[in-house]
Amino acid sequence: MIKVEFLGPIELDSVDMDIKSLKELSAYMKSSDELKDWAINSAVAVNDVIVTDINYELKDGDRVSILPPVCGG
Amino acid sequence: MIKVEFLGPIELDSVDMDIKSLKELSAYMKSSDELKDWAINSAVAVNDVIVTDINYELKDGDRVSILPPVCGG
Amino acid sequence: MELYSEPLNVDKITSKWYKESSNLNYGAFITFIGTIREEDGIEALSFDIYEPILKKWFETWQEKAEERGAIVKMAHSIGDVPINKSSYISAVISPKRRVALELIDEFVEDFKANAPIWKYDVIDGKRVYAKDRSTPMRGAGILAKESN
Amino acid sequence: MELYSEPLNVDKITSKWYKESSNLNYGAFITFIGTIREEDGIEALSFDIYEPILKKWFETWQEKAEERGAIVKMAHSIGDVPINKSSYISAVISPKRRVALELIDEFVEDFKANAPIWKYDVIDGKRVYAKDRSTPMRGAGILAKESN
Repeated sequence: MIKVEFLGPIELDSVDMDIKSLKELSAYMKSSDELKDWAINSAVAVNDVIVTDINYELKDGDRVSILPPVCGG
Repeated sequence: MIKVEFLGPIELDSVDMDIKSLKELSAYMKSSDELKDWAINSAVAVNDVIVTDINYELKDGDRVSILPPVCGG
Repeated sequence: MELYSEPLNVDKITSKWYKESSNLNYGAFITFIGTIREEDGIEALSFDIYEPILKKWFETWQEKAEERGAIVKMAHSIGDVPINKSSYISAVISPKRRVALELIDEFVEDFKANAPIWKYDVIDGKRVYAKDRSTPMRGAGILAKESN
Repeated sequence: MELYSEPLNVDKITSKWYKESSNLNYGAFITFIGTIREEDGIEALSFDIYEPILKKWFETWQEKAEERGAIVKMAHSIGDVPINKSSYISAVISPKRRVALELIDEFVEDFKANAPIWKYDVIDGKRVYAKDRSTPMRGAGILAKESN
């Protein structure tokens, strides 16, 4: 299982998903009315490391974070 | 008369000189063993305004300042 | 890196960092202080922080600074910060002036673009995500790409 | 512009300026603090200042800052400043981050190159002009040129 958590302004609880890759997560988010816009402008971290390759393969127990646009300061 | 004052590390008292131009001051400083090196690296102000034109004409009562290399901070 | 669940005590934090810089015999100390401005009828700004990634981001900057002989510092508030109070301070401690001036610019700009912090306007007690002032992080949009 | 015939009280000066920035509802406040480093066996640095030209130099910078919606601040010591004490603080208060970051760099660099201040190492109680670290001001050498 993969745990997916939505950070900051995305008002959704984290979910456990039975997926093997970021591609599958992408397909899931693009098909969700609540999430498709966030897919466009969010970054992704796996186990707290930013990932920039959509072909990244997930391992059982990985934790994926969805990071929407930021504005610290 | 023109008052010429030497600032910072130039250890000379100010002098009153009967000169009409910066050119005359230049000739004076270049001929002085104590001042010729300062002529090369110093800036000049007349009545506290930096002057960059050697053809500048002086008026009676002007005050000329010789400003050697700086290092504030 | 210091996170506070209240507005920052600017005098206390900068004084502590300055003491550190002079004890280290470093000649240049620069601070950048961000203060909440009164505008658009807000009563406060509010911040969410994702600490694990912020910590890694900051560690990367500590290493970059160290390569140039300098030290970086950062403090930020979590939650509400009312107008005219400070939410963010960063600093560079360096032996040299040039390194300090260049590093503070790069550090603050990268903070704005990539630190995992989300900002909300607080209006009538409600938090509204400051979407228009926010920046997609490095790597954003990866999940919207067509896979190959 | 503030000149002191003693080392600068960093906490007091920066705290006063910061208060001013937050009262003005300005969002960005940057300070650059210069501290005397222990090196080459010096016990202090010492400074001469020619105040009339420094004042004009500073006024020009106030105008430049104002054109960009910002405010500049400066404090400097006259006379001896022992190691690990501060001799120089400058600051920019600005509504905007970018203006503040750019202005502090230009302001500090131009200060180094053109503010009429002379520095001396103090070694065994004697002042030695820091010639090698000093910079000829804008327009330097005019008196050595061949006139036409």
